[in-house]
Amino acid sequence: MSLDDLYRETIMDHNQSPRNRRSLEHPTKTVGLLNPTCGDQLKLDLRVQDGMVVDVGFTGHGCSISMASASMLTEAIKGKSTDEALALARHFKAFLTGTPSPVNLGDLEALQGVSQFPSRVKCATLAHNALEKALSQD
Amino acid sequence: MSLDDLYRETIMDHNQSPRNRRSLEHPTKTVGLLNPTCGDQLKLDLRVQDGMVVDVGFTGHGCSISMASASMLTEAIKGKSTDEALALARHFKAFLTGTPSPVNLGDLEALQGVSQFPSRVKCATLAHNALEKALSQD
Amino acid sequence: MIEPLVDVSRDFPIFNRRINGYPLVYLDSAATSHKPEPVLAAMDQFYRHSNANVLRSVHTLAEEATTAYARARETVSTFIAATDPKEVIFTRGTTESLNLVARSFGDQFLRAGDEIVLSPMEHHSNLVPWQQVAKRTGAVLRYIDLADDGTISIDAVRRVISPKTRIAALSKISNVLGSVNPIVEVADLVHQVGGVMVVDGAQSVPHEPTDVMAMNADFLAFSGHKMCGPTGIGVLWGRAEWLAQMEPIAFGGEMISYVDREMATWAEVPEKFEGGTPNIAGAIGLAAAIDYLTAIGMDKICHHSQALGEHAFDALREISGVSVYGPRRPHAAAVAFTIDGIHPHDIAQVFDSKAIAIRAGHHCAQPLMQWLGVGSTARASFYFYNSSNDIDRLLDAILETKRFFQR
Amino acid sequence: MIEPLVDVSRDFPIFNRRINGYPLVYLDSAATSHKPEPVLAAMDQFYRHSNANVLRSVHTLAEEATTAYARARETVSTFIAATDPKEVIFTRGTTESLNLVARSFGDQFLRAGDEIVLSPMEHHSNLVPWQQVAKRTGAVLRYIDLADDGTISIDAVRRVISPKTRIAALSKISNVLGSVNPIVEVADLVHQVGGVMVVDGAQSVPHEPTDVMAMNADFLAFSGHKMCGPTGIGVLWGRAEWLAQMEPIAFGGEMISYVDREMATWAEVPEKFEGGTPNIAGAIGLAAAIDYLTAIGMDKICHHSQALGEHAFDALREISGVSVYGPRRPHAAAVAFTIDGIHPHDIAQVFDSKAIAIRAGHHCAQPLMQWLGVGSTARASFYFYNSSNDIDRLLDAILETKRFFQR
Ligand SMILES: Cc1ncc(COP(=O)(O)O)c(C=O)c1O
Ligand SMILES: Cc1ncc(COP(=O)(O)O)c(C=O)c1O
Repeated sequence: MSLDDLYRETIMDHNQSPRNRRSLEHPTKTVGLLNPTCGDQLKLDLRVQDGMVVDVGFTGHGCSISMASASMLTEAIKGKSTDEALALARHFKAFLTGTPSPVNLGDLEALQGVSQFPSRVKCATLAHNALEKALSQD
Repeated sequence: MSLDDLYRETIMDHNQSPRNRRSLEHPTKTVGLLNPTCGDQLKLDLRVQDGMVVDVGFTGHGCSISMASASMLTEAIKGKSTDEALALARHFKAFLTGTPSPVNLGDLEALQGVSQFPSRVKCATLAHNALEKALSQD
Repeated sequence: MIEPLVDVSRDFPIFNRRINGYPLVYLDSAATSHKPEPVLAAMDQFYRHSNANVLRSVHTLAEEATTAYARARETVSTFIAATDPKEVIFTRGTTESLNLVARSFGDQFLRAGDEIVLSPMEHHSNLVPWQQVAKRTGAVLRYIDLADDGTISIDAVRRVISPKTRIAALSKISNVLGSVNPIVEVADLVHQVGGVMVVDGAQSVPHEPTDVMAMNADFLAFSGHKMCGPTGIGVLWGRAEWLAQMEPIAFGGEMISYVDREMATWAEVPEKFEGGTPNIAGAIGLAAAIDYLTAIGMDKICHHSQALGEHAFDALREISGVSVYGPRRPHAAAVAFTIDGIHPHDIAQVFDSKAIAIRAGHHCAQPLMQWLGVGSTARASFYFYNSSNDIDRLLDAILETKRFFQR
Repeated sequence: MIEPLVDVSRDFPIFNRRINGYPLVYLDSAATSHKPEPVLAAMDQFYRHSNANVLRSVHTLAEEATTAYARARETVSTFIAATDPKEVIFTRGTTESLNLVARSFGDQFLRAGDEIVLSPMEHHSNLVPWQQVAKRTGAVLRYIDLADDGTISIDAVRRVISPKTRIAALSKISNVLGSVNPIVEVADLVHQVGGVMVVDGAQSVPHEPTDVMAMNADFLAFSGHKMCGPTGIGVLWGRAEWLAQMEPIAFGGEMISYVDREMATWAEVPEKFEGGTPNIAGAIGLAAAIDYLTAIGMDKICHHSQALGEHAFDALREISGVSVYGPRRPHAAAVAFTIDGIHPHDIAQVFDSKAIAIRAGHHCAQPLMQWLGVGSTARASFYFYNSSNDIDRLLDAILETKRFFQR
């Protein structure tokens, strides 16, 4: 597959201008995750009120795939219920193993090419794993 | 090589009628050795006086090669000086790796065929190793 | 007539060999099995086509190697009916697997006075690690009494299991007696008192269908090289809930998550227990061996192994001056015997002159030799490439050995 | 023009492969090397002709296998100029070797307050085992300060060595910086205070002549898979006087002498440290690899590796936006670099689309990444089958990567 199929415009865009790349002042949940293969780090801050993700931000460093994916995820879940957010993460992970998603993945669909590269799947799902971990804390 | 070349008459004879197969009443040196590969055991008793091996006996259990070799060795060193006994053990071990012995090995020469079977060399030299260990104790 | 289950000369190049002028009769598969063509081909193909380190790089070869290694883990997992491939840890073999449980689980969970239940027939690899962990922790070893034929009765197990039992470690099939131990029942008793069941499957996994859940085990250890796989690869399977709690015992490589100068945190299971570059080609070879065995059918292999073991047992018993050990029925693929007045090493030597390969010695089971009251035994062991013809040649060789040494 | 030292397409089948339409340019030998035909043939031949377990049986196959395994040990011993093959212990690889020293020697000889000297550039495998033994024994880690280019000066070593230094553990060649550490001098200082020198030779033994006595080492660890050998085999060399005193850490199989129900005694070195069936074919493959390397000539390999390393270093430095790490001269066969604003994973991905295999990540050296102030780097590494053409393709790919991400 060609590089352009992996690194789609949308990914390059999120990578160059990441959305929600900041720490929240008063997060209700915070999770830090490492990608042990490459040492990449991601911190996800969430503000959850009445079961809704009212704000979300991420910091850290990583490859274009992991940063773009985090940017896309934060954009997609802001204003959603935590259940919707979790479902999105689950569907996205299944999507990367070839299962079509029943819900609209938005920009995240641009990451489809990653499924060809098992080691990059870890990069593309780092933020989603952080989200799942954050929302399973109680 | 044929079985008859390995199991020479002399070996069969020593195996069936081992010489000096007994514990000494008042040994001056005693060494027990194990052949870890097969679990065989050998105990060698020596009575050394004024640098001479005045009596020697062995007990234990093992294959025909190890028992015959012990029998032959005890016969060969009885009445010899400890230096001569050690030299004999050394020359015999070298003989099994193909080095001709400068001293007469007596019946022990019948063990020549063992050199073809690396794992049996351990059997043939068990008594010799016990002798070396016993005479190096002080 | 019991026939081999495969076309031996096609699948196993080594059987085309002649030794001392005779075709090879290999009766030492309990020590190590031979390797069929597809296993050799799988490893060769890996090195020629996809060789790379795993888990490390993003290039194509590394992706292929990582995928092949992960698939090998899945193959093992399916073969032993594990619930999750993550429960499969690759080791060098049974010995390393058992040492890993003893050191990691044992050092962490054993307290002074806790009891470890063993049998006197255990291979040193399932015995000395427990002696050593007992020494380190103050735990105590309790040995199950064997019946006269070397078998283990549930009553004998009941007598040694107590509320202090924390671990029972038992072979599924004895490498000397050919006996089959009642793991499920022992595991039940152990679980009732809150202990864990460690199974040495070195001789069982190659010879019978394995289902770790049905077996009621907490840990299972086995070696690739005894089941048509290469040397240098083996498995520790453990229940996820235990593995998650256990500390690793070897450090470095891909088993870490975060490291700084002063401390480190660990990766998830199974990587946590696989520090350093693993035997990648070995895992791939083991998976090919499993595919090969599965194609034959583990049920058929089990039936064949037992048929040969029982046939050999019965035939050897008929020869005067020969003692055979272990139970008559069921009797698995290893038969230990002695001949009056002839040392096992000498038996093996005469056999070798006729190209019959058996093992002589204590079979890494000295406490069992002490129990049997012998220094060592001869042992013939079988696999699906053997036939009852091989047993006929074994019997002829015994007669010849007696003639040779009793002349 | 720096040419490969062998006929690559004849000796290394994998180089006949095309990836994404391009011929493979393999620049990841520091992770694992490729395997030449003679190594694959030696292992295949063993399985086809002499497969048996070692040290156990007296039959012909077992004698052949035992002899081949012993000869492999002698080959290793000669290759590193050890005084006695008994000093060579076969392990799975560098990681297991270093863990063995740390646990056996460390747990036995370290007391609270003793010091272990390390460098911040160590691979996790030569770092985390020492953190852990320090935790168990109360020993303390002391890190050598690196110079700006990542090198180690003797003065910096002097500052951390004290009468309390019991162990210094250092890589001979860094797998990231390509720097060559002054082992002989460090060993001298350590010996003066009564400590021992542990050398991580994972990157040096494949690339330069090794003489353990001249190196002044007490222990040396290395991996077969990085020097044309198979996966799953490695070596711990140790001085006989230390090995004789050390306790084994894995129990069972042929490492015992006597066992009863309550206690066990150990076999002699090296068996004492090799519990369980070893990776027999792996050892034979490693010996074949050593024969292959020796035929090329380790001096020539060393010269070639360094020539490529230095050429790559110089060429990369010329490219704007590229940072290269480690010293300029001498620079061994690994070159780490980053490109401003482009993550190493993304670099490796673009490279792979052109069939250029490099590694991106922390290279199992997180403390070094922390010292360098980067999360990860790209790394190109070389072996005698690489040429300066490969470096040309690397340079082209860097320009292309910059174009791709900076469009
Ligand atoms: C019952 C049993 N347990 C453990 C082992 C040890 O296996 P390995 O030498 O492959 O570690 C063996 C084989 O020798 C065995 O038969
Ligand atoms: C310097 C160094 N030490 C240790 C290791 C670990 O070697 P292995 O993974 O073969 O155990 C490596 C290779 O990854 C290395 O480069």
